[in-house]
Amino acid sequence: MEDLYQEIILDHYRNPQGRGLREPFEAQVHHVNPTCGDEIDLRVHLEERDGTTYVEDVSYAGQGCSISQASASVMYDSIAGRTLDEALEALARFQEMVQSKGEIAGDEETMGDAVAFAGVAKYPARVKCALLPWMAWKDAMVQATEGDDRD
Amino acid sequence: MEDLYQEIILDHYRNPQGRGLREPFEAQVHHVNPTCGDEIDLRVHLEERDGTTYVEDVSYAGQGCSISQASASVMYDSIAGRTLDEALEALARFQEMVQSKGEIAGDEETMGDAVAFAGVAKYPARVKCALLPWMAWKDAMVQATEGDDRD
Amino acid sequence: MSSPLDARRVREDFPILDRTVRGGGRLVYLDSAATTQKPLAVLDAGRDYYLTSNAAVHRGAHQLAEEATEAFEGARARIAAFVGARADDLVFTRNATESLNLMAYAFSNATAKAARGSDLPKGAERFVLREGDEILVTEMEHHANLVPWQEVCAKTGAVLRWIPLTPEGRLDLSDLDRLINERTRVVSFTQQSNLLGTVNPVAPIVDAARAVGALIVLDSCQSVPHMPIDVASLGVDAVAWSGHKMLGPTGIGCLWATSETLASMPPFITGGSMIENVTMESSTYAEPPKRFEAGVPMVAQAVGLAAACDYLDALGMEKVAAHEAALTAHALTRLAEVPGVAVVGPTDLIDRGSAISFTVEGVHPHDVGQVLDSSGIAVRVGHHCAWPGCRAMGVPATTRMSPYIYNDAQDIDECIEALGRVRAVFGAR
Amino acid sequence: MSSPLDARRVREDFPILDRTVRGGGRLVYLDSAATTQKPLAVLDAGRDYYLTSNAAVHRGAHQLAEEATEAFEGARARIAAFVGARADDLVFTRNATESLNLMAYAFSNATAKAARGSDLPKGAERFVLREGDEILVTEMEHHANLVPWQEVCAKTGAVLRWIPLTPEGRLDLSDLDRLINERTRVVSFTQQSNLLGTVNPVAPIVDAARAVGALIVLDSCQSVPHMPIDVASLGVDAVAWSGHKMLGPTGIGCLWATSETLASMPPFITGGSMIENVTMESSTYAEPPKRFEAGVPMVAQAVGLAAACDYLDALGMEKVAAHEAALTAHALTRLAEVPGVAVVGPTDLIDRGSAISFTVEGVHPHDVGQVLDSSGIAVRVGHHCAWPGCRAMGVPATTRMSPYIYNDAQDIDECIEALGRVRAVFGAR
Ligand SMILES: Cc1ncc(COP(=O)(O)O)c(C=O)c1O
Ligand SMILES: Cc1ncc(COP(=O)(O)O)c(C=O)c1O
Repeated sequence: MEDLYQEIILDHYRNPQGRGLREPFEAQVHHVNPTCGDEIDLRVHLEERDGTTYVEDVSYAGQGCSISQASASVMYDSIAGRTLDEALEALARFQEMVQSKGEIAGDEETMGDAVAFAGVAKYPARVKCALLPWMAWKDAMVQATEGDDRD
Repeated sequence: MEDLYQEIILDHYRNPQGRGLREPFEAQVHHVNPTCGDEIDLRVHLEERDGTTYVEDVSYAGQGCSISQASASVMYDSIAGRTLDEALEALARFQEMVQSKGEIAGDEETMGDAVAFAGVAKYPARVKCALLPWMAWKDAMVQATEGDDRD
Repeated sequence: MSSPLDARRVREDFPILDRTVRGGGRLVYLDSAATTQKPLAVLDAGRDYYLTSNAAVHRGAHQLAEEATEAFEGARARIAAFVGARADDLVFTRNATESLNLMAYAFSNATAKAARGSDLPKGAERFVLREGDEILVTEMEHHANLVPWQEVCAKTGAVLRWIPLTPEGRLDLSDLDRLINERTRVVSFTQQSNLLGTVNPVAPIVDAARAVGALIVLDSCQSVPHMPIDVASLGVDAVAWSGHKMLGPTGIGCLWATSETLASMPPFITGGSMIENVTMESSTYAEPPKRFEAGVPMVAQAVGLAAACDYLDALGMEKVAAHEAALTAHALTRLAEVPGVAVVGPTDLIDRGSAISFTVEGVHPHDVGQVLDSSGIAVRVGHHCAWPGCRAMGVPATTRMSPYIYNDAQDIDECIEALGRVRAVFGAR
Repeated sequence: MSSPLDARRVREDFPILDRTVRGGGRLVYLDSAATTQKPLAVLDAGRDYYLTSNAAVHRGAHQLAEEATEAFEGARARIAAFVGARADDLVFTRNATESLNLMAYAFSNATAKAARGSDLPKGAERFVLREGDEILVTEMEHHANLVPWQEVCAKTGAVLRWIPLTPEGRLDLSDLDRLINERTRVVSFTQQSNLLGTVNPVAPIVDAARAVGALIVLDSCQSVPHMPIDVASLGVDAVAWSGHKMLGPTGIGCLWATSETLASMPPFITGGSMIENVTMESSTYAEPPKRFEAGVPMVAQAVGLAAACDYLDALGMEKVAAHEAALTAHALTRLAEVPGVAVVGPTDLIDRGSAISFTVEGVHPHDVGQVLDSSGIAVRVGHHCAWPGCRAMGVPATTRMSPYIYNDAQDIDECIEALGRVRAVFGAR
C-alpha cells in the first residue's frame, strides 16, 4: 500500500496546489469517473507569446479520492506556466508511466513530483483516478485549440 | 429404436386411416411443431344425439414424421364415432402415457393401437410429434364447443 | 455472535477463500452483494454437463440433445421451485439487468407496434403507453431498474416519477397517494437496496399499484439470495434477479412473471427457438418462456444455478437469513465503535439486509477501500450503481461491506480493525 | 482422405466423445453447426477463474476485482485478436442472436428516440429509419438474422426485402441492382449458411451496399469457427458470432463493429456499468464497448472463450479449414452413393462449408435422424432455424451432418452406413 500512498501524494492531497476555478479561460470541461463518481471541473487558459503557446493557467474544482485529488495538484505544478508542448510531453510521460503496469518507473528529473504516481500503475483500478485530471485537461486543451491551425 | 418404431406405428404411417379434410365441420385448426416444421390441418365435426355429443368425424391433412403421421391415424381410429367423453378420455390416457417418461405402459384393452406409442415416452424429442394431432384435435374441439353450456 | 450456520464449514466448499492476497494476507471477502463466490458443487455441475451431455437444446433428435434439454428444463424447474414458481413462468436471461430490460422493452415494443398497427399478443394493451402515462420507481434503485425506464420514457413520452428517500434511507411513502395515480402504468422497485440495505415494504406499494391497475415489477437481486422468497405470494407481476449473486455462475439471470403477464408480452430478443412459424413476410411466436429465450441458451449456467439452489436449500434459506441478520447486527455494533464512521442507511435491524454502506469522515471511500484491501479485506467502493441514491443520502460514494454465508464475526472484526487504521494513513482530523 | 489435422489426437481433449450412447454404441458427434463440444482447456480456464479470481469486474478496489477485470478484459483482447480486431470494438453478448438484435435495436431505438426528439449519439441519424426505407436480408438467413429485422419493420415502417436462392442453394444475385437501391439502409446477410453450407460472396454485396451508403451486417456464426477471419478486411460494418459454436462455453456471443459504428449507436440493454452519469431525470452513456454491456457480464464465459481461441490458433485456422474441406469432400462423395439421398445445397466444393443437409426419399428427416441416433450418430433434423430457406429449397426439413475438428473419415463412413439402413426400416420404395 505504501507504494500507492507515497508521502508526496498525501502531501498534495492535504495541500492541493492551484485548486479553484479561475478566470480567464478558453474552455471548461466536466469529467467523471463513472465507476466511483469522482468528478472534476477544469478550466484551461492558453496564451500565445512570440509564436509559442503557453498554458497560462489550469484551474479546477471537484471531489474525489486522494489519488485523483493529488494528481490534479501535481498536474497543476507540472504544467501551469509551461509551454503547451512541454505540457503535452508531461501528459505523455505521465500517461505512459501509470499505464505501464509498473514497468516504467518514471524519471524524477523530468517529471518532478509526478513520479510519485509510479506505484499507481500496479493498481489498475486506480489508474483512472490518477488520469482523471490529466484527461480532463487534455480534453479542455483540445477544445481550446480547436479551429487553430496547429495539428 | 424398435421400442419407438413399433410395427403398428409403421403400418399406420404407411396406411393412414381417416386422412383427408372432409365436410361438414364446426372448427378447423392448423398446428405446427416449430422445432421440426411438422404441420397438421385438422377439422372436427361434432353431433349431438339424445343429449350425448359424438365426435362424428375428425379429418386431417399435413406432413410430418412417421410418429406424428401414425399418431394422427391412430387417433382417428380411437375417437371418430365415439362420444365426446370417450374421446376426451382417450386423449387423457394417451397424453398421460407418452408424457410418463416410460412409467405408464398403457392398457391395450382400453387404448387399442395407441399403446404402440408407449415407447415414444422414452424419446422426449418425439413426444411432441406423437401429441401434435391430439393437441390439434383438443384445440379444435374446444373451439367447436365454445359457447356451449357444457363445462 | 450466535448463528445457525457454521461459516467455517461452509467455507470449505469455497476454495477461493483459502487464497491469499496482497503479499500473503488472508482473503476476507465482504463483497457478496456485488457477486458471490461459487461452491465446488456449482462448478462441478456445470463441468459435468459439458463432459457428459453438452448439445444444442430443444432441437436435436439425438440422445445428447435429449439429455441437454432435460438438463436445461430440469434446471428451470429446480430454480423455479426455489422461489415457489411454476417452471413455465421462469425466463432465463443473461443477468437481472436483462430481466428488467425485458420488462421495460415489453412497453416500448408494444407501444411502437401499436402505433403502426402491427400484431400484438392478446392483452398487450396493458403494455401500450401514451404520452403522459407514468412509470414509478424509487430513488434508491440500482441503475438496472432506473435507466431502462428512462429509456422507455425517451421512446414513448411516458413520464418517470419516483418515491423519495427519508434521511435514514427508507422509502418516504407519505406522498404515495399522489405518486401512484390514475396515470401510473408501471411501478418498479427494489425489494432490498444494494446501496443502503433497506428492505422495502412490498405490500402497501402493491396495494396502491393494484388499485390503479399498474403493472408491478420487483427487483429481487438482493433478496432472493438472502431470504426465503415465494414469488407468487408477493402479489407482484414480475420479479427479476441474478444467478451470480446467489452462488451461481456468471452469465445467467432470471425473470419470473405471472403466466398472464408473460403471455401478453411481445417478444424482446428474437430469432431461433422463440418462434412458432417463420416466413420471409412475417413470423409468429412461441408461448412463454420460450418466446423470450431466442438462440442457444446458457445451458451450463442454468445447470450451475440449479446446483446453487440445491446448495442454498441444503443450508436452508431461513438459516441463511438468520446468519446474515446476526452478522449485520454484529457489524452495525462494531461500526458504531469506530470514530468517524457513519452508516449510510438504516442503523436498526428491522427490515434491514446485510449490505452495509458507510463513510469515514475525511477519507474518500476509494481510499478507505484501498486501505482495507491492503489488509486483505475485499469491500466495494463507489456509488454501487445507485448514484441517485448516493446523492439523495448526501454522499458522493460509500464503502460497502456485504457478508454472506461464508463470512463470520471474525471477518467483520478484521474489517473493523483495518478501518481503525484508515484515518491514521490519511492524517484525517 | 488426407487432412492436416489429426482428429484422433484432437479427440483426446474432448472426453465427452468417449462416452457411449443408446445402449453402448460409440458416440459419433456430427452436430457441430448447432453447437460444438468443449476441450478440457476451455473448461479448465473457466473453472480456474472461479477458483482464483472471481469478483465483480470494473468495480471493486480490491485485488480480486482487479484480477477479475484483467481476466475479462484480457479475454476481450484475446478474442478480438482471433478475428484481427481491436479489443475496444468487440462487444460481448449472450449469443449471436443477441448480437444481431443489438444491431437491429440500434435502428428501432434510434428511430423511436428521434421521433420524440430524445438525445442520440453523434452520427445516429444513420440508424433513424423512415417509412419505406428498406432492409435487405437473404432467403437463407437463420431466424436470428431475419426475425429481428422483421421486428424493426413492424416498429418503424421500414420494408424487408431479400435476395432469393438459386435451385442449388446459392444467392441469386441477378437482381442485386434492384434489391440494393437508394432506399436500402441495411444489408444483413450470412457469410455461410447453417442450412445449406453455402459460403456467400461478401465482396459484390458489400460493394453494392457501400455504393448506396447502407450499413452492412454479417452473420459469421458459421464462418468464425471454421476458417481464418479478419473482420476488418471484410469491408462490413458489423460481424456477429457465437462462442458455443467455436469450442467456447454456452452463454457468450460476440459483436464486432467498427469504432464509428459502435460510437454512433444508442444503447440497447441499459443499467449498471454502461453509464457515464445517472440522475433520476436522465443518464449519459459510456463509450463502447461498455455502452452495450449492462450489468455484471459473463466473465467466466469470456475467459473460456479466450481459451477456445488459444486452442483453435494452436491447431491453426488454415488447418481447421483444410480439415473440414477434406471431410466435406469425403462426405459429399459418400452421400452420392446412398440411394434416395439428395443433398440440399451446393454439391461442389467451391464456396462450400461443412454443414451438409440432405433428404432421404420417402422418409421424413425426423425419422432419418432417429435411425442414425440409434447407431450413435448425432445429427440435426428440422428446419435448422432457416425455415424460409427450407421452403425455398422445396423441403419441409432436412437432416444435417456438420463435422468439425474432432471428426474423421470414419465418422462420416459410419453415418453413411447407418443411412443405408434408413429406407429399409420404413419400407420406403
Ligand atoms: C448462421 C447462424 N446464425 C445465427 C445463429 C444463432 O446463434 P445462437 O443461437 O448462438 O445465437 C446460428 C446458430 O444456430 C447460425 O448457424
Ligand atoms: C438491487 C440490484 N438490482 C440490479 C442489479 C443488477 O444485477 P446484474 O448486474 O447481475 O444484472 C444489482 C446488482 O448489482 C442489484 O444489486
